[in-house]
Amino acid sequence: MIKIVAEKVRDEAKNVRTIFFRWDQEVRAGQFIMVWLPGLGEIPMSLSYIGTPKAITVKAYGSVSQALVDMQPGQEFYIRGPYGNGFQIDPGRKLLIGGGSGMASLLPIADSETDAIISAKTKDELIFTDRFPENRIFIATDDGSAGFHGFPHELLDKLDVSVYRKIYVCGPEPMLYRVMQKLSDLNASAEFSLERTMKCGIGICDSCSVGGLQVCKQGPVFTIEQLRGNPEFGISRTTYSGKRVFLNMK
Amino acid sequence: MIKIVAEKVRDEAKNVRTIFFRWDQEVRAGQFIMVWLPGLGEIPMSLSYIGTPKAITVKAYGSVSQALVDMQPGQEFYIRGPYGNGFQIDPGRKLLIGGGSGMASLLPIADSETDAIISAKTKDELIFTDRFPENRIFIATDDGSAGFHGFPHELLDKLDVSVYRKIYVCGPEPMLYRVMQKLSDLNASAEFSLERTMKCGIGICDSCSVGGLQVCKQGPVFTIEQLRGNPEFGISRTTYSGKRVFLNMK
Amino acid sequence: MADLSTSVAGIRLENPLMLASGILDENGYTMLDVIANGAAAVVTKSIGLEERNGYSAPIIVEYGDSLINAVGLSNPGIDNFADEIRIAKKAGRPVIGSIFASDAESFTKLGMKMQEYGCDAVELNLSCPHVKGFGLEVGSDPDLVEEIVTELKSKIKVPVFAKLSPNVSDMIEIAKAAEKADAYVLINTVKAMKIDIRARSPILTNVYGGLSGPAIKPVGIRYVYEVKKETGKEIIGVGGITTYEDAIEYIMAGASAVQIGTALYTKGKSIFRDVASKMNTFMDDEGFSRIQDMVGVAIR
Amino acid sequence: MADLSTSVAGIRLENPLMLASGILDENGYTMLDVIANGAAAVVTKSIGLEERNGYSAPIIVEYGDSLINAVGLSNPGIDNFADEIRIAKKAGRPVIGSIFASDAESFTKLGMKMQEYGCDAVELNLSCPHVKGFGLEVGSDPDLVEEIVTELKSKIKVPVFAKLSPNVSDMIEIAKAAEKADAYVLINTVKAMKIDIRARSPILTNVYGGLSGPAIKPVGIRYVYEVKKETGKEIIGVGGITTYEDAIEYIMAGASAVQIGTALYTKGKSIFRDVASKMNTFMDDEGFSRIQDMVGVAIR
Ligand SMILES: Cc1cc2nc3c(=O)[nH]c(=O)nc-3n(C[C@H](O)[C@H](O)[C@H](O)COP(=O)(O)OP(=O)(O)OC[C@H]3O[C@@H](n4cnc5c(N)ncnc54)[C@H](O)[C@@H]3O)c2cc1C
Ligand SMILES: Cc1cc2nc3c(=O)[nH]c(=O)nc-3n(C[C@H](O)[C@H](O)[C@H](O)COP(=O)(O)OP(=O)(O)OC[C@H]3O[C@@H](n4cnc5c(N)ncnc54)[C@H](O)[C@@H]3O)c2cc1C
Ligand SMILES: Cc1cc2nc3c(=O)[nH]c(=O)nc-3n(C[C@H](O)[C@H](O)[C@H](O)COP(=O)(O)O)c2cc1C
Ligand SMILES: Cc1cc2nc3c(=O)[nH]c(=O)nc-3n(C[C@H](O)[C@H](O)[C@H](O)COP(=O)(O)O)c2cc1C
Ligand code: FES
Ligand code: FES
Repeated sequence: MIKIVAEKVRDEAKNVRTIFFRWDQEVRAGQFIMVWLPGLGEIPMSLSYIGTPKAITVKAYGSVSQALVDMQPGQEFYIRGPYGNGFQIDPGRKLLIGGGSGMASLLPIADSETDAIISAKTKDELIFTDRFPENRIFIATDDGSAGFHGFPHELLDKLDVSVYRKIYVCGPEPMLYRVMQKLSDLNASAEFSLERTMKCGIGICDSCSVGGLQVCKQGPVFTIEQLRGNPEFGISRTTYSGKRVFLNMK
Repeated sequence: MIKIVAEKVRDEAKNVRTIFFRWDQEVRAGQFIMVWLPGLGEIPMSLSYIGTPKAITVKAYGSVSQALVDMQPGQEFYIRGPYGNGFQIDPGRKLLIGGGSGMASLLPIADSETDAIISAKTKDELIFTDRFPENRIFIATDDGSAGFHGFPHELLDKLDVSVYRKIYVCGPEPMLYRVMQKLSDLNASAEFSLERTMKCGIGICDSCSVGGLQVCKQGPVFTIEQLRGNPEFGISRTTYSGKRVFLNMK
Repeated sequence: MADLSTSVAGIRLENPLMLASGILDENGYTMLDVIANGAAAVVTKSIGLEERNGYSAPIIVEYGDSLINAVGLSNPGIDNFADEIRIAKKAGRPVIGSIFASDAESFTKLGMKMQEYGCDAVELNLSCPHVKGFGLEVGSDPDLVEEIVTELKSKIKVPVFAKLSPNVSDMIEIAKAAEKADAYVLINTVKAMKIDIRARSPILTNVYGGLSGPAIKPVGIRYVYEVKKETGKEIIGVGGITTYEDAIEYIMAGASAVQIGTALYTKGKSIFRDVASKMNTFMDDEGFSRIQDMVGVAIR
Repeated sequence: MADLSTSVAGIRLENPLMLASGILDENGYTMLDVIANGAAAVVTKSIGLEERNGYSAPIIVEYGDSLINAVGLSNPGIDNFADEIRIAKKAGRPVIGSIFASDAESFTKLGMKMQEYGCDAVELNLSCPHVKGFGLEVGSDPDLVEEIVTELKSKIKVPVFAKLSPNVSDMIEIAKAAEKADAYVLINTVKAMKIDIRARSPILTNVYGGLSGPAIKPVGIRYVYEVKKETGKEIIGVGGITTYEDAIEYIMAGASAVQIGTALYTKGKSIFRDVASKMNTFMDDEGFSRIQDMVGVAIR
């Protein structure tokens, strides 16, 4: 494990904090790390900044992520990685579609040619809206408290996606699935970063698998072609015990 | 272990055979290998040729070396290595002093500026005399059956060793010891390749040690300065069991 | 071209390489993919009677090319596992159901279910080193092992493999207790642990785990050799196999087939095809025409 | 600057690093040189009553940075060993005499001789995995272990260390049998072997040997941790220590001092000075002022 000291923290939204730290390691956009808090547990986290300093942006769900959100500068945590493949960045105009903390892994891609759809359940949970110029950002909230009232795949109907060389998507699987269906219809070039239960992070425990692919090793980023026709994506997944549960999306 | 196939053999003297083989490995003059004959045993051997092909030159003593001397082209053996430090070759005129099979490790040093004292108990046991032009070779036999009648250190009295930039010596320890004493008196620059009981070849079993130095790892080549004053060189050694025995040279 | 096909306990294998239990085999689709990558058979994750979450992460420590794991026998429970086997079976290759329990009755229930689900054999995990009441605690008691194997053999038709632990003084004694099994699987992981010196703490949530990968290969070879020499029974070798040389070393020590686990971490799923193709070249070079000709040739 | 000095069983050590038995310690001059390179103490090769040649070569196999050895307890016999200890003692640092035998009486004879020769402690090799009738065969019998330790302790004044084997089902049981010893030394090598697939033969003349080096470190850590937690006794940790991190990992697992063997193959004798200096830096960085402050801090 690599010992890391939090250098700076920044609150992004309610229960969402970015933790900046030094780590002398080459990382590609879309890769993730396993973060260990001794005595508490270990969870996967995307890197939201991959230069110097690096950062993770954490939304509190359970005990480990809550402890990270409560972290103060000078406090320590332990990491291993980087893991996973990362995004394949092509030059040209890009669109990012991020749902909730999913924006974290997309942020490192953003450049002057990048537009972003940032979505969340409600206004308070939107993050990184200040990282894009106003004319490059589209906001969607499930409850309509800010921007477009509805889900990102619905918002896509209002945009001309043909202007984008490639579209990068990260968020909860139901959102990814709907966006994938829409982009498939539109014949767009796209990559999706998936989140599934992860225990090992190194491709051996099978807890993160989606249709034979290990999200931690062959992913977390998959092309739209890899996901189209995948027998599990958007359909079912295995829980922490390995029990198959269905997403009931169709 | 590396599998080796004997390519060619050449008889050097009674019970002494050179076995040529291919081994794609950088080796320094003076380094050695451990040669394993499955079912028979494993013994250390200097490389007598270090280019392509490489070779070992074996004198039969016991069962393993006898089996090597009986080896025919096409037969297999197994090796590990190369081990040890090898000679530090300085440019300029060199003198080699080899006793018995000790000439094997010296042969790779020979170049157009090299003279050699080749010694053996008797004429039949002299090896490699054909590898040097006549005017560059001095022969000594214990029984006077060829060349100088006596030991190499005695023959040294007849030469002007001051013309040599460095002198390289390999042979039985009693011979090395006497040559060391002589060259010390003459203030010559010299390196000695030692042979002691070897079991591991990698510096851990302590069977080859001489005054705290491991012949297999810190040697087999030592400078005259390292040996002068060594509490064991020429004095005592440990046997296969680890029992100390005295050479009774003094 | 050498013939890589072989068989263990009457189960025909296209090549001697199987997926080891606990690695990429809790999801049927993953098992399908492992077979698509060249594995001749897959062994499922060890399944018990009840659903278990296992330990919370960290459940794994990377130790060079080796691993220390304490997954804690997480599994969906046998009743939830039928589907995964059905999916995996679509590949048309043998699927071996691994099971764990603490007594003969439970093992028998589990074995019967696995047979019913279509498994080609049942593998008894008598050897997990890090879960109290299961695995090693069962597998180091010769009387219990004998009872489990005898009972199960009397109830099911598919072959039974007994997977034994290296964490015992005398594996031969346990092997003999399990001699009614159709084959032995040797070895499970070696009990071990890792402390992070900066965190001043064991890393695994369970503190203790099992060492697998190259670190344990010389231990696995030793047990396969010794048990083959002593019992003559069919053995499936497992522990640290990462290259074709490792697989052949196990076979020459006495294994009729081998399993690969940890090397999926270093080499990915392509290891199966890669090792098989290099074994073929080796056999051609060395004049072996069938796997069987290599089994145990190194035994003295 | 942190204080690296420590003590085990009342023996003061300038730093916690000792030379392990069987590595560069059959010749007194070599032991002197190892101490000159920074070892705080040396343990001699295991010495028996009679002279033994041990096995003929190959006695060792290189396995990455690890080793498999079957030296076979070669030794000159206790009567021929006085000189080596006399030479080694010239360094003015502790010399620990390691001994092996098959019964209490012989162990006692050997221990008394070692004390007479000036050894600062006696280490009982109850754990060599590859010689019949000695080592492990003795060290896996709790009654015999108890008898040996009790008898020896009643006859000699210098501290007695019991070196235990990992090749047992239950080390705690053996440790308890040896509880009259002043400290435990954990662990000896793990029984293992290597086959050369082209030679189609085991490499070691003895077929079986003992695995040492990095491969066994996670196993050693586990035993030190477990035995320290269960018994609270002083422990000397050994097995795979190659870096300062490894040494500290053992100390945090519960070791009061450590021994280094196999790493002399990869790192040479300079390892002692190197590890000691880096331990010092680590302790300063992490705010530990004495070795004692780190002993067992990772135990939960
Ligand atoms: C590759 C990858 C990258 C990730 N990157 C990030 C990131 O950059 N930022 C970030 O905040 N999170 C990220 N996550 C998700 C993060 O790992 C989980 O939120 C975390 O594991 C929760 O752990 P916990 O112990 O805090 O919660 P737990 O105690 O495990 O869970 C508490 C509750 O929250 C629920 N829960 C947990 N995770 C999620 C989730 N993702 N969505 C909805 N409900 C959930 C659980 O089901 C449970 O009911 C990533 C996940 C993956 C696989
Ligand atoms: C670094 C090194 C390099 C060597 N290079 C060469 C080489 O290039 N060519 C070569 O022929 N030998 C070389 N030797 C010596 C060779 O290793 C031994 O001859 C060999 O170990 C004998 O093994 P064996 O099993 O055949 O004989 P064993 O069965 O071990 O011995 C048979 C008998 O011969 C005696 N004997 C063994 N070796 C010697 C010896 N060196 N001198 C005198 N008596 C001996 C033994 O004491 C015994 O009585 C080298 C040794 C070392 C340490
Ligand atoms: C992450 C992990 C999980 C494992 N789970 C199981 C299991 O559920 N049942 C079992 O019998 N063995 C299990 N094992 C042991 C392996 O099947 C195998 O015996 C061991 O890892 C040695 O093989 P390897 O070195 O190829 O991994 C597991 C091993 C690992 C690394
Ligand atoms: C070549 C060799 C010889 C050994 N001989 C002995 C011995 O005589 N007595 C003993 O108690 N342990 C012996 N050991 C075991 C070591 O002392 C040590 O317990 C083991 O090697 C683990 O430590 P390491 O990984 O640092 O080598 C030997 C180990 C090796 C590698
Ligand atoms: S998290 Fe274990 S396989 Fe992906
Ligand atoms: S031969 Fe073992 S130390 Fe030199």
